[in-house]
Amino acid sequence: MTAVDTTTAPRPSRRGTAHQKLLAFASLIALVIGFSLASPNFFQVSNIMAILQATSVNGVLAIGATLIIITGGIDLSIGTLMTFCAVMTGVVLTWLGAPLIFGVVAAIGTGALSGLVSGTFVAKMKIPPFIATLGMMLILKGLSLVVTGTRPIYFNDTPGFDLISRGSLIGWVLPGFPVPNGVLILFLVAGFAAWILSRTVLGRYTFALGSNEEAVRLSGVNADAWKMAIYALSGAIVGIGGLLIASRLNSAQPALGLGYELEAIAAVVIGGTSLAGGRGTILGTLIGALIMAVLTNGLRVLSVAPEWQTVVTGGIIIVAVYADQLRRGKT
Amino acid sequence: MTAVDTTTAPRPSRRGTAHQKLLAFASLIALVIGFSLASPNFFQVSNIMAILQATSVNGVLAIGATLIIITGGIDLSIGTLMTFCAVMTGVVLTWLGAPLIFGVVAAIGTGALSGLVSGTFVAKMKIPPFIATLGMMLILKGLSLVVTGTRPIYFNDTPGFDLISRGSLIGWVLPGFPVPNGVLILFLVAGFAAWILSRTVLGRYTFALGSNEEAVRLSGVNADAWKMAIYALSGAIVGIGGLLIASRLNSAQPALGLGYELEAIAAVVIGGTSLAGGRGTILGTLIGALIMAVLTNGLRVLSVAPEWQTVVTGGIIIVAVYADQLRRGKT
Amino acid sequence: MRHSSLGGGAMTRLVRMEGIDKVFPGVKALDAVDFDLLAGEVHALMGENGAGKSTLMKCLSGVYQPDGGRILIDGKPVSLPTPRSAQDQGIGIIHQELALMRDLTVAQNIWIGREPRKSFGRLDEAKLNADAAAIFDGMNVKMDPRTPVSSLTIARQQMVEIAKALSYRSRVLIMDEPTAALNDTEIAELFAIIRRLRSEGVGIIYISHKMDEIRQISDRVTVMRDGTYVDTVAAADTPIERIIAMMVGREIQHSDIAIPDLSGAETALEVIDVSRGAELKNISFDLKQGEILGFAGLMGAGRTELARAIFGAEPIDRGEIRVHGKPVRIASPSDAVRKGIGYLSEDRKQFGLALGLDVRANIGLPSMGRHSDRMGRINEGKLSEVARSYIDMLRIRTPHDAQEVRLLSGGNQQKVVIAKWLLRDCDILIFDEPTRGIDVGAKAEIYRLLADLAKRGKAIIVISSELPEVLRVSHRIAVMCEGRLTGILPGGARQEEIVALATKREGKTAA
Amino acid sequence: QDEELFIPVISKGFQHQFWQAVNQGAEQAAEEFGVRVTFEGPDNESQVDKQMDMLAAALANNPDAIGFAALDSQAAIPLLRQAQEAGVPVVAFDSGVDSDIPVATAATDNKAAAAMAADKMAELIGGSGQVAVVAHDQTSRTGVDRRDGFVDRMEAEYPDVEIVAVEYGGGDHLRSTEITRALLAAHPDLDGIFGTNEGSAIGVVNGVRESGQEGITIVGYDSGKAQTDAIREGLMAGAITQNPVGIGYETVRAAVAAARGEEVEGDIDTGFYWYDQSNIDDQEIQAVLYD
Ligand SMILES: Nc1ncnc2c1ncn2[C@@H]1O[C@H](COP(=O)(O)OP(=O)(O)OP(=O)(O)O)[C@@H](O)[C@H]1O
Ligand SMILES: Nc1ncnc2c1ncn2[C@@H]1O[C@H](COP(=O)(O)OP(=O)(O)OP(=O)(O)O)[C@@H](O)[C@H]1O
Ligand SMILES: [Mg+2]
Ligand SMILES: [Mg+2]
Repeated sequence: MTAVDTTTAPRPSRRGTAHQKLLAFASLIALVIGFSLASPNFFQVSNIMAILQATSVNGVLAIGATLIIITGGIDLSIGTLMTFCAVMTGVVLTWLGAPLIFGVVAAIGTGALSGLVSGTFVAKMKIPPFIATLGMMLILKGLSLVVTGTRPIYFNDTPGFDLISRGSLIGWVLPGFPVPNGVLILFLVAGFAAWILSRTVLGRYTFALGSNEEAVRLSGVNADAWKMAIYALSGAIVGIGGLLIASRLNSAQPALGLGYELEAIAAVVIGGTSLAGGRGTILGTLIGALIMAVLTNGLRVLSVAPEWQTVVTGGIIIVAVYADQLRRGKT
Repeated sequence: MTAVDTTTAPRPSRRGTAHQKLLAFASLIALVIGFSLASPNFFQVSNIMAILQATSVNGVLAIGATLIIITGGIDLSIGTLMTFCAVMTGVVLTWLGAPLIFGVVAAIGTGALSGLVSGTFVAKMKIPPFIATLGMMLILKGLSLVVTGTRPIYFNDTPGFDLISRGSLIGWVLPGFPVPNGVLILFLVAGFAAWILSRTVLGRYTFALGSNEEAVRLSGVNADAWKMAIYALSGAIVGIGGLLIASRLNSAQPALGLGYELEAIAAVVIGGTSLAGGRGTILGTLIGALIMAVLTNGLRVLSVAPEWQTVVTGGIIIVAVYADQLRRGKT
Repeated sequence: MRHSSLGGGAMTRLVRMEGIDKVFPGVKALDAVDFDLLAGEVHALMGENGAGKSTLMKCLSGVYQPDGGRILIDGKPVSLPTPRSAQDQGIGIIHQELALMRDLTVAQNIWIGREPRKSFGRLDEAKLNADAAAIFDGMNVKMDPRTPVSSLTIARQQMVEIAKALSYRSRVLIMDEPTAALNDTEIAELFAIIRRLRSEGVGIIYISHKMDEIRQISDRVTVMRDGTYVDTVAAADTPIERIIAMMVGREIQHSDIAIPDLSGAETALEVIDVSRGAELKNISFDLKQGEILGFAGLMGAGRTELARAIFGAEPIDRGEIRVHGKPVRIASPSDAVRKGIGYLSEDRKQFGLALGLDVRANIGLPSMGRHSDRMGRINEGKLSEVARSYIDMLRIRTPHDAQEVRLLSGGNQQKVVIAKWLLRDCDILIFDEPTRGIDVGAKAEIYRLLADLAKRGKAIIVISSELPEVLRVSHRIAVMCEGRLTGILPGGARQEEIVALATKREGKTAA
Repeated sequence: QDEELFIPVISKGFQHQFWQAVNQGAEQAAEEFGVRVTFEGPDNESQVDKQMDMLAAALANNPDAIGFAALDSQAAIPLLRQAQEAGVPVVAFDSGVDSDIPVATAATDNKAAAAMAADKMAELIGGSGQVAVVAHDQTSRTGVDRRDGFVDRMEAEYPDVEIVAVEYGGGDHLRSTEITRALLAAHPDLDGIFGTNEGSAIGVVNGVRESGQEGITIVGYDSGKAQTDAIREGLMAGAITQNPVGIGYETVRAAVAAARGEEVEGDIDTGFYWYDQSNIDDQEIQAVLYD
């Protein structure tokens, strides 16, 4: 008998990722069915569009957060960075009067740059991500107010800016299917991020860093540089979120954004991504963001008292993640 | 030379914990000196008392957070739990008209119970602490509003209640040294927590769980039960924080609390406790809370514009933790 | 005596390390150590736990920067500031502590940092897997490159580490205890690979505590002691006893086992028909007080699973466990410890130690109740005293009992785990691979210790993948294969009998 | 008055347009009277204790007088007493302080203002129908007063108007947008929505615009460019505005007078106004609008 034989021992069935997504999806469907039964007004085209639209900003932020969380980090600056990117778009488009495309570049560029700064704090200066991004959260919050002089910047002089999120390219091609552009952009970003994660070297290192950073380093990989790249990419995606919110509000509101990070992180975790790093999917995050949006919208449509909405949301976040744990057989 | 000899090798200076505290302390002193030079109004008895008073609530919350963070967890529900405890005190004292001591018991008991619930989520249901306490944060936030009917509860009918935090037992004994009771309580809580951490089995397990939970479990320790005990203890301490804030405001404000958790966690980390768990001190947390309070107060006394206050605070949090990293020679 | 007879030959010198110093806070890990490596030789590096072997190799592989001395490669002084720079010099290493990314697949782990790419930074997953498969074919190991590493046992993970090191096609290959988790057949496969590499001119540095391996595979042996260089000798003409003497600097007493008469002894543990899924099938045995029952079997035979099941770390589907004749329900490790059962895990890093805590706290972990009062106050003085007594007894090399365990050498960490269970003083002790990574001297001590414990009436199970070890310590030997208990042999059984049972598959007899 | 007077103004916030307009008024007065003014407030209107810390820091700076908009007047009393003992006059603004310590109060009657919004809303939807409120805060004084002023007036005077929902968006534009869309879905027959501050009102406008629904009467509160634009476009029927600049100005003016030991008027009603397409360009209205 050679060593070869011993390796053919029965192997435990791989804990199915397909199955996993199915379950998060099942929670979503259950919520949708529940709300539909509870109120005839819930499952209407216009309300579904409202839910999708509501998912767009949080969904994009959550995708940005997913990348960081897979590396084993966390990003608390997401919300205020989103706002800061919106503000910079306002500066470029309204104050400088540059053409639309420069506004897009400004949002994404600001996001990437700020992500790079956070990434440098984390990778080079070894500041724990929680603190590095908590600091960034405050810095960016303050900077948005400083840059704007605490006044909103309106995009009235940039025709077409509001169409970025509100228009409907799909509705134009397929009338009767008026999916807002914001949602389209969400799905494009999701597709891009999923591609990065599953098909590229950057994605590979994202998982590797979250799994065992020291091992990555010992393998001769320039772990710091890759980590910074991931933070920058995540920042750029948050920048797209900033663009979306600016377009939806047709203005850059400098005081917005605090608290959005927790919502995004909740979506990520409900979608099955582990806060310990090394594991996660974009599809899961999308479903998580949808669950959050459906929940918020549904409770409002049912006219649940606002204070009870909060209680129920808290409870459902816990239950959703618990269901996920049960499925993985952790308890 | 035998192997035995090597164990008696010259005893090195233990990687100085003393030294560590010295450095965090140095940052504090530097801040105090800086502000004192910048404004003659900063280093005045009344302002120092204001700073200490401002430290008391955040300090107590940060001590509660320290326990959880040493186990490798995190507690986002601290702020809203504080409020919920204040509310329950209000219910007991004002609505039920019970004597003062029952109010104290209500605050601490509510805190401990809620901590136990969080602990159960984390230990028994294996929900990641970030999510379990995010859910609890929302639940408690909602419950405070539900219980109070969104109106503050005032303690005007409970004479002496405001003395819990505002009176000065020390000033009574030593006139001219009017340290408010809130600060006295902070130091008592700190002493108690430090004693628990360094001298008791519960404390030892707190560190051990943060270092390697599985190893603790496989040592035959009932890891879940101990973890729940730590969460309950932390909750009880947060309950004391609730008592302090209620006494300071002479009222239970049901909408308060969101965001306090991040401030508390920042104090903990600035104080040198590792978010990865397994390492931390109460003295460090105290200094961290003082740094935060001095910073906030000093910037105000200097009349720095509020938006710049935010930026500077974010920056200093990062710098303080970076200094800590440098000292530990991590970079 | 410094220059070996081989050194002057025609073989090219790949590496030369001169006067290497390395100081850690509180420890001078390396003190002017010399070392050299020729092309096409296997150079064994020997020394007790904590002698500085791993540290020296980390200096050579760019993980640590030496505080003094110099490193020459191909005769030219080099500096190796990062692992990458060492790789670029053709130096590959298998670290003692496994360094894999658990959430990645086997192939992804092997090629980390060198992924085959298509345009736009896209990964060529097909090539990645095919290349990994080719390496395992070359190793004569069957492994699906798409398996996530998290689902592999330690031994399988070690295989991945070896494959990864081979994939670099290095000129210098460092192997730091590669066989600590392997069984005999796998070790044989590994040696075949080493011999092939040697014939191709690769220089191999080989670290192991298994003395017989040194004989089999190495050309030269360098011995270190307490961070200093002792000597370099030719393996062929140096008796093992001499090498051991150089390592430990003292005599090691061997004691042969005397199998005690246990006919009158009380039964401590009965395992009756325990089953779980496909991993454990109808396992029954009993264990008497004062008895040492060895467990032999191939990798994956289910010994660890069985131990964890008895200990309550994993559930059982069916069956009964009796302690001192009384049926017990053990739902968790804390139940088990309360019933007097202790379990020393095979994976110290993951399951055995709180690496961030100090030695004293780790030793005391299971026994806190006994070192504290009713209010939960710890009796620090007493705890420190007993911790120090175990540090002395097991010769744990640590500057003091408040040193973080993470800073100890691998073997010394293992001793800390042993100390913690000795202190707990359970009636029934299960040792899973207790001597993994432990040096010869300490091994002998541990064997003596096991015998002592048995003499004092403890019931002991020793799981080991090293047959000589099982034979050396056991009063009886249980053999497992594929989740079944295939037989129990008396102590002093022949090796062939054990192997036969270890490969006795269901429905057939051994091949 | 050789030395420049120092008057810190502690407001309920600083990030909202409304508070910035108050700040502007305060600075106007500061320039006019040659005094030094600082302006700050907590992040949101629930941070009662943060405001206490700010007040304490302001007192530490030996001010000559203080402008103060109490988030919770009862909770502030001990510090106000401290100010009184130190001889620092306090001028209350925005909403009053239930105490005799402030020497003057420059405030808007939020309840009356919201009641006026209810009147206008009822008038605009023809005296009957379904109305919803998107409020900015469930617990703060302004949030509660505006909600109650609106709801109470509706219930008292317009029995045919049904308030179908009150939701709280924290003054966050996006959340208020989301709420509005849910309200529109939940109540297909909705006739009007009242947004109780700038962020809420803009959120309502946004939500209605996004949903493409017609015939919803929107009534807002405060001003800001988005609201004035919406009114000009006809998306929003009209809004209540206070006179924030006036509030800031009057606060500082009263504080200066008090610091100089002059007589001050106790109650300064800074008033509120209804504005819509018809009067938005009137000079009187333009003077109290900001953007
Ligand atoms: N990072 C570190 N900080 C402090 N001390 C260290 C560190 N790394 C190693 N040491 C110490 O250096 C000495 C040499 O350790 P090393 O790991 O090289 O031993 P080793 O010969 O490989 O032993 P083993 O056979 O047990 O693996 C030990 O005393 C160890 O405690
Ligand atoms: N080659 C393998 N491939 C996949 N899974 C394996 C393999 N070897 C072991 N396992 C898993 O581990 C289980 C039993 O392993 P266990 O660790 O109990 O064995 P062991 O006898 O202690 O061997 P060792 O600890 O030396 O690996 C198997 O049932 C199987 O699930
Ligand atoms: Mg070693
Ligand atoms: Mg095993």
